[in-house]
Amino acid sequence: MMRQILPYPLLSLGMLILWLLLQQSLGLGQILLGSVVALFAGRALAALQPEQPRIRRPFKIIHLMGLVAVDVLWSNLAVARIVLQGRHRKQTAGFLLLPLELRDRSALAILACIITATPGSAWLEYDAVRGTVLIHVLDLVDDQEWIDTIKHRYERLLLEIFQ
Amino acid sequence: MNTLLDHLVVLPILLPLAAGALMLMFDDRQRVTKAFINVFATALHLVICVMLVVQAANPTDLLAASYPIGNWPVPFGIVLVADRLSAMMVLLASVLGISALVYSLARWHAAGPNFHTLFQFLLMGLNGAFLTGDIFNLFVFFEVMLAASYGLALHGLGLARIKAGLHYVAVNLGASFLFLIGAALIYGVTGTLNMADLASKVATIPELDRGLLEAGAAFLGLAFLLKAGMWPLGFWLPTTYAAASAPVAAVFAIMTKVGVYAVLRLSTLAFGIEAGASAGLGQTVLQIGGMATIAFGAVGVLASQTTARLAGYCVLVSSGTLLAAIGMGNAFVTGGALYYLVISTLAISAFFLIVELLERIRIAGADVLAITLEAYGDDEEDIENDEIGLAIPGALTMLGICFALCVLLLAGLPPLAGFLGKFAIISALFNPHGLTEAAIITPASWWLASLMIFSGFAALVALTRTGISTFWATMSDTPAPVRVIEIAPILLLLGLTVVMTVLAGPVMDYMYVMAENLHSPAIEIGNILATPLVGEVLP
Amino acid sequence: MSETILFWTIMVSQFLLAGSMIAATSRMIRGPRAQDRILALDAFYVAAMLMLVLFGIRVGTSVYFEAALVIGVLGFVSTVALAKFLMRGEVIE
Amino acid sequence: MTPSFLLTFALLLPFGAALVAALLPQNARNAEAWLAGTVAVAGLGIMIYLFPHVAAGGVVRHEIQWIPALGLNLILRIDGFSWLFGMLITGVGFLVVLYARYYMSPKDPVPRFFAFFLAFMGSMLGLVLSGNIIQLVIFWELTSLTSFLLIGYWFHFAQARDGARMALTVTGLGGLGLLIGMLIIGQIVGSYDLDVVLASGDLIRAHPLYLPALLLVLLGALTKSAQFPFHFWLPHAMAAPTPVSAYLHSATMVKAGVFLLVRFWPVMAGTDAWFWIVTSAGMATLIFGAYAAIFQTDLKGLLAYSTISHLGLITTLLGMSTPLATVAAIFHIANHATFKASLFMAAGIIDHETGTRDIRKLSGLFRFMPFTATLAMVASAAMAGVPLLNGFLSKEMFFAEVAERDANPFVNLALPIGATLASMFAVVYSLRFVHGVFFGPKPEGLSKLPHEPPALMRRPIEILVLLCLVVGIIPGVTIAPYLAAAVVSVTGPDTPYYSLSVWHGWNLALAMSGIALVGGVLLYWALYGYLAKGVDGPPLIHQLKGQRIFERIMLIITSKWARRLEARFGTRRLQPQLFLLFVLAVGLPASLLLTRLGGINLTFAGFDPAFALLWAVGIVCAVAAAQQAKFHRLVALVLLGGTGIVTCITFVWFSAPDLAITQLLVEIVTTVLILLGLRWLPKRVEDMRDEAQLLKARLRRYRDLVLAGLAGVGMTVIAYAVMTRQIPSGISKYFLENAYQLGGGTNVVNVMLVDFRAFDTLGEIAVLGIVALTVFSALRRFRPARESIAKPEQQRIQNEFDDRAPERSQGDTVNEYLLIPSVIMTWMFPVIIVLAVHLFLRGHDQPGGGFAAGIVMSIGFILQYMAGGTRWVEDRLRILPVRWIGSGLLLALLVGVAAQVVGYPFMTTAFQYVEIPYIGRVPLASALIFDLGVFSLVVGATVLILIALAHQSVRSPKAARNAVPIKEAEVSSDAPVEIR
Amino acid sequence: MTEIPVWAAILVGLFALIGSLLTFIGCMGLARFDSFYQRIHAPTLGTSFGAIFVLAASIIYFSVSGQRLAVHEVLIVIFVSLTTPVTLMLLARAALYRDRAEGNGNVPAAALGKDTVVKAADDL
Amino acid sequence: MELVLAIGIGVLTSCGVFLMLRPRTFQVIIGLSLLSYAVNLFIFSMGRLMVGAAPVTASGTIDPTHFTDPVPQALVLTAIVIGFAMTALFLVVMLAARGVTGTDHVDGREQR
Ligand code: NA
Ligand code: NA
Repeated sequence: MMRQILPYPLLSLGMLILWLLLQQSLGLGQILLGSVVALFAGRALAALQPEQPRIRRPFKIIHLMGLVAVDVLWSNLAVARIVLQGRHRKQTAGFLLLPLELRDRSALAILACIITATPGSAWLEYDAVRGTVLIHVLDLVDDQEWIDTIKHRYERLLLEIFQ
Repeated sequence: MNTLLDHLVVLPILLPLAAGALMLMFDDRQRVTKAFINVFATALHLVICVMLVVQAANPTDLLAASYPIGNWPVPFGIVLVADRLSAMMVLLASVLGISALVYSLARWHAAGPNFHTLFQFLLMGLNGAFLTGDIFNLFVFFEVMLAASYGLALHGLGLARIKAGLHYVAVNLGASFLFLIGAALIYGVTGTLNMADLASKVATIPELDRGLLEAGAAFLGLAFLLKAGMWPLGFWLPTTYAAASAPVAAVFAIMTKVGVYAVLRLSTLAFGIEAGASAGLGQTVLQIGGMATIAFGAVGVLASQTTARLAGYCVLVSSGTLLAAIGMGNAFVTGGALYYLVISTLAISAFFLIVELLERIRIAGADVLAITLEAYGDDEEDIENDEIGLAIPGALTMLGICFALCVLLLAGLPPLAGFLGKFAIISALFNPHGLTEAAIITPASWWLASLMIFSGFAALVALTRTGISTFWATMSDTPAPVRVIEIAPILLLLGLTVVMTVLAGPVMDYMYVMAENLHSPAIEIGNILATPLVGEVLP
Repeated sequence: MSETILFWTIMVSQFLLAGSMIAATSRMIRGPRAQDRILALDAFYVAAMLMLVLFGIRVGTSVYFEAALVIGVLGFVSTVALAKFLMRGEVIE
Repeated sequence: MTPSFLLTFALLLPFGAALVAALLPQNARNAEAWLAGTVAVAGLGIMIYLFPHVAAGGVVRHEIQWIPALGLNLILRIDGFSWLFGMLITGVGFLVVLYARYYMSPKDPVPRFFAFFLAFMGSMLGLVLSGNIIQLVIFWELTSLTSFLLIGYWFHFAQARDGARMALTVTGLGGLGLLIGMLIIGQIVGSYDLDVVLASGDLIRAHPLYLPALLLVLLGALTKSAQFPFHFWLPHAMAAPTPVSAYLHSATMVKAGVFLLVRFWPVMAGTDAWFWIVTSAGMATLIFGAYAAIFQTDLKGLLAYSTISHLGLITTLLGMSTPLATVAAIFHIANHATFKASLFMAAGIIDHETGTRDIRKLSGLFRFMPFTATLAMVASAAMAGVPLLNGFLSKEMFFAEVAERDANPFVNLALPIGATLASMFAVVYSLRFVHGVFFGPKPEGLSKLPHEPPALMRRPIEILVLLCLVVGIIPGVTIAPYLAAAVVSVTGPDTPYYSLSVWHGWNLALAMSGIALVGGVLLYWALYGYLAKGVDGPPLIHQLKGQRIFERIMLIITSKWARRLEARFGTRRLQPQLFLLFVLAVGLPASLLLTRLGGINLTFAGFDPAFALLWAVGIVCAVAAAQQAKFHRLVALVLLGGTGIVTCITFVWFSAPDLAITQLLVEIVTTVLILLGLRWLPKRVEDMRDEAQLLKARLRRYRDLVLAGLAGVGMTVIAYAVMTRQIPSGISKYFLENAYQLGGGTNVVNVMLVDFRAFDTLGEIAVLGIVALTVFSALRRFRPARESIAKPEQQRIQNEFDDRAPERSQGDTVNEYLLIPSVIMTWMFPVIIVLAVHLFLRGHDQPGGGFAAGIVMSIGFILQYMAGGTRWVEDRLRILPVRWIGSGLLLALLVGVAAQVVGYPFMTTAFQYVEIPYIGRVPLASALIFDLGVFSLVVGATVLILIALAHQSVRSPKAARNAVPIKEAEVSSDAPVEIR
Repeated sequence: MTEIPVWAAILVGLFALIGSLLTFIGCMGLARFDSFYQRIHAPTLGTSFGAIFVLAASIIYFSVSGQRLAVHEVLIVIFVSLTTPVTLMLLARAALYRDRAEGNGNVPAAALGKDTVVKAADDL
Repeated sequence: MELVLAIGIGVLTSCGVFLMLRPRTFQVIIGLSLLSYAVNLFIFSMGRLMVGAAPVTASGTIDPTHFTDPVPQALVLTAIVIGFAMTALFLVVMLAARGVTGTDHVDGREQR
């Protein structure tokens, strides 16, 4: 019953927050209206029957976000420097094949977003059979360093959150 | 506003919209239901239009019955205006509509989805264009009309229709841009979109801005003239009309008249005698363009290899005649032209319906599908075999008579109204101040009169050629598979022209009053600007 | 004072964003491959979005926010469609 | 029984009877004949009854109101002259009916014959009884039309068809000329009333427009009367059944031309122009017709040319402009009618009884049909102008008139000689007719044995011949009073004395008669040998085949030239059409602006470098898009996006947030839309044109560039001029001031859309809905180009790759490709819905609204289609776009109609602030419901358009396989979702 | 424009400048880098901290001038960082496919064999 | 500002007109889009340009001179929607024509 009304509680909560942010109001009316809209949006998503992500430790997400934010900031500066160096710079860009343990699609999606949103690295191709991902790195000096960063900083956390 | 009569002006727009929208709620397989709704709505529509004409003809009423949409004051809101002219045009559209619709029920309505809906939307667009008193709203209704016409022109698909449709759409899109530019420019200079308001402002526009205003009018005019098929803007027309299915072409007969109507409306309202320095704007263009159109149309009539194309060129001749006549800027000429407008529209519409039946006679016995197959390449026509109505005996004779009547009407030969229309125009050209007043005949009048005669002769030559080869040279033993519901609409249209011949006196009087009102629009402008509202705006 | 600061900083910022758009346009035109152009269009969208946000600050009103939001939420749809077209030869299979 | 009533009755009777005749059964020969005969007799009776009223120059007139505003009322008017014609029409008509009863074969469809015949009779009567010159033209053209139908009666013969068409073309053309002529006369006189016109002779002749009017009237008269050079149609009209010829070419149709000349003689004759044109046309026709008649081998051909010649005689007389000549003309009109009708009938009997009309095959018929032969001989004698027959009398008068001395020596000599010569020829052809047919050896090779016709069939000829005789012998008793009445009504009360007696003493006219008779006999004798050879057609002018020249001219003008002109001044190609449109769009406004634009003051106030830079980008994108559109479609599309964004920023820059949002959303949808279409546009084919063609194409490109440049300059100038001019005091203030108070919203643009100008919006959403339906209809039977039927190259390769790899299955590549992105795209679905609701609800007060929300919503759907594919989405969502469209329209409509129900105009909105607990004051506007309709329609229409396109991909393999059009049922079985 | 305190103005201006500059640098990279796979990193400057700084400027400005917290700009940050990767991933993978298909040697081969050579979609 | 926009409108018009005169249907559709931008901007410009004066009023009485003219904006909105519809229509007709004629020439056959 509850699952029918509220198939994705977390999502619906997110939608309510989205609604309130859009209205820039915390009035009771808006909360009520937003709840209705959020419920409806949740039902709509349910119609599409996406895979249900099982989130075990939601609070780790905040940890992850903080981590990512810091990394992205540094990456911004690094890439900006590379751009400004222009053609004098030595070519260091390269591809990287990364084996992953992560299998949950939602988790993979988040990881892909993180890697791609981070300046200097881009998620290119995921091989579902072998569980490997091809990544392009702008400043690829040490392969292993990248692999470690991704596997230890992000994948581990994501595994904790989702599995 | 508590009776239906109070809302009469808006009904010709609402009814088709409601009917069209309602039909969307039905599955496309429920064609009979849709056909029923369509026939019912169109018949009701006809009644409404007759009432509208009666109301507009009533001399005790105001010259124009104006209707403030949304109860907003003129010139801020959109106002609908039903004067004699618009009422007449709306009625004409509905007559064409009902006859084409009945005709289509024999087979064409099944040639593709959504025919009935598009048909109602076309009526809505036409009526809106005739009734609106607002320039931008006119654009919107033009687009409604055009959008529906694109769909209907493609109805049945096939190579010829698609090729013609591409040109039709492209050219009309170009014209729509010009319309927008013109309307916007006029707004930019005058600050108004209401036609009556515009008319009242034209005379007092600052001299500095007059050029811009007139340029705006020129853009609008071009858009209208393209719809009217004026040479050299009308080359798309014969092809498109010839390719369209018969009932669609029959309704299209009035679409060019929308362009003519708009030209007449704006040129008399905004650029009539009261327009100060802009009075008579564009008359030379109309005269020359109109005459060139007649000449080109007549040449095309002679050059046409198929009857459908010939009919398309007849449309051009009719348009050219009207444009040139309007370009004369004389109420008498306009009066005659208005009579001619009605007659030629009815005749052309009937002719488009006949053309298809003629084709059927030519290859009598052969299934119509085979004909279309041949004409339109390898395309299959999925017209289902649910033809309605009975094949009639003596169909050939009936068709022959109908065809002969069409020849008379299109060539402007006596005794039918086609002759009277041309006579009325030429007589007014020769006697611009009335028959008893002496006047010098201008060269333009000479040219126009000669061209009208020439075009009539061309039509006579070409149509006799067609008629002889259809009715006399081919002797088919198999009776033509013509149905009552195909002949009946033709008879209705032609019958109306006969009625208009017999009652030419009163009809002509109606037209002259209409023309008189058009050429001295001050009262009508005043009436529109003073359109009363209902009480206060709703709480 | 604050008005002057804002005026100049926003102006320069907008100028920079316009410069970003020029850079993106140059890539759009130079290509060489379709993917480069689509990538440039995406960057173009982002610069445009930020331009709108700055414009909101400049005139002190948030009525333009939704326009920026629409780019932020939906701008990717057209580039996604383009990218998918490149990969698969059609947008919806 | 007032005369005016009788007149009306006489006119209506034939037309009414024609309708009845048409409805009788096919084989009702007797009934038809009775009907037609009764009508003719009734007409004749009425005419006779009316004679006293017209006898002494009297006029009976009856006016029926028709179109008073145009000066066109139906006026029936009879005077002595029209009475004479009335007699001929009804009298000869009756005889022809009688004759036709026996002539027409039972196989012929008689209802058509008698219906046309009666209609023709009515038209002819209408013509002569017209008291309004426009009405006269109307009946004039009616005679052309009905005679066309009569001539083409046996339309299975090509000759009949051609003859009918030629007759109609020539006489129809003349009729149109006549119309203009009459209009000019009406303009001169100020009335179309015949009586007024007849009283204005001096005015007309003195008017500067006299000459054109004359020429046009003569064009009508001369074509109708088959005068040189318009004579050629008449012989070919002989393809008609003989009763028709007997009627049309003796008493009626061709006589209409001379009727007109006589009718307008009082007002138009007497000038040099009249004299020269009419007389020379008449004289030429007289001689030419007679000459040509001699050499005809077809009996009816001979009679036809003879008719032409006699009409020439009448025309010549009228041309001379003297009252006495006119008397002679009127007299000859009547005489010719009698003898020529009888001769045609005789020829018909011969044809009927022998099966041929060829003089060469006929001979010695006297012994088989002595009665008929005798009658024909008497009539021929009248035709030849033998004394004691009516033809002699009028010919004598003719000779007397031409013999009158004239000031011009040429005329003085030419007229008498010509007249005598023609008369001599007349004797020759009359002799040939009589001698060739009735005398000589027995005919050979006839299909049947000839004998006398039924007595009743001969009766008409007997009556006519009798008339020839009595008029010829005792003219004073028989014809004189009637002729006098006719003459007076034309030449007026002051008509000089004329004598109708047979003997006028020895005079020049008699001498000429004598010369003609004797010379004719001698000439026949001299020509006998040549004629016996049976060469058809006159020597010397044999090559001059009027018909062939006519057909040739018609072919050249109406077909060859017309086609060439159509191609020269028209086009069926799109590019020239658009080019012309843009030329006019540049030229016309420019012509109005060039000298009157007024000052343009350059201002750089508020210049912003960022904005300028922005537009530099926009311009570069646009130009690059234009340049790339031919060979790099995708690139053009991307660049178009760049321009779109710049436009969108411009809207924001100048305070139009709603526009920016809408523009942006439409931009996104358009990109997807065009991409969906791009899949069906195969690669460009290589240019196969040669150097010259390429050069031409390049020149065209430069030309277009110039035009495009001018268009751009024009738009720049106009836009700049308006932007820098004073704002006019317009309607906008009202909307700003009242949007909140009266419309209940602070977003003025939205209030305009859903309230002030909601009617526009209603139309606009209708357009969107219509287009969606059209797109759907067009795509339901969509036939992709052959090269695009197969799956795109990429998919083929990727599938192949999947197939080759052992652990992969087809589709893995795409699944992997979308694996991660589709997660995010799916999760965006609820976000987009929330955004749509947000935009919708705030629309009335803030930027947004139903349209924007609708597009956002549909983008949400499309995104899912992109992420999961058609089947994936349609397994999960049930979208009925057509219903969305329908309900959107109905909803919007209902809001409008609701106002009407409570007595307000359509679309009057209502709004109220409602206090809702916990939420506060909320505006509830009916306009919001309207906006909901907009939303629903936009979602439906956009989704329908895009999905209908997307469905082609699902469909196409099947289409390629079966090559049959996809029917409805297949579409729905194909896809779980119903796309309507 | 509402008057706001100078400290806020400086902060807003600075953030706006930094954000724009980052975006600008990103687009510079887009224009300057040699290969597509390098260019793909460039726009992320704008979508990450370029956007964050500009939007932060906006948040500060409106919060200070409107006397209430205006944080809806956060939404843009969230959605941009969520959606840009989608585009980039799809685009990069498409580029990879095309490069492999054309045999451009600078990209790692697909896990299994080589795609056949095809013409580019640029020719459309 | 006015000058920049006016030139922009002019260039877009030029490109649009030029493309509409080209023989390939795809060129025409891109031309239609460009022309439609130009026309929309033109309509918009007829209300004159004002920065930071969006016609979103307060809920009390207002001074209309502080807001830009809303009328052209309403017109442009209608024009955008109709323009979108027509683009879709033209696209489909163009595809249909390409299918049945076998060429993307606007006349349905290659011109020589
Ligand atoms: Na990245
Ligand atoms: Na496999």
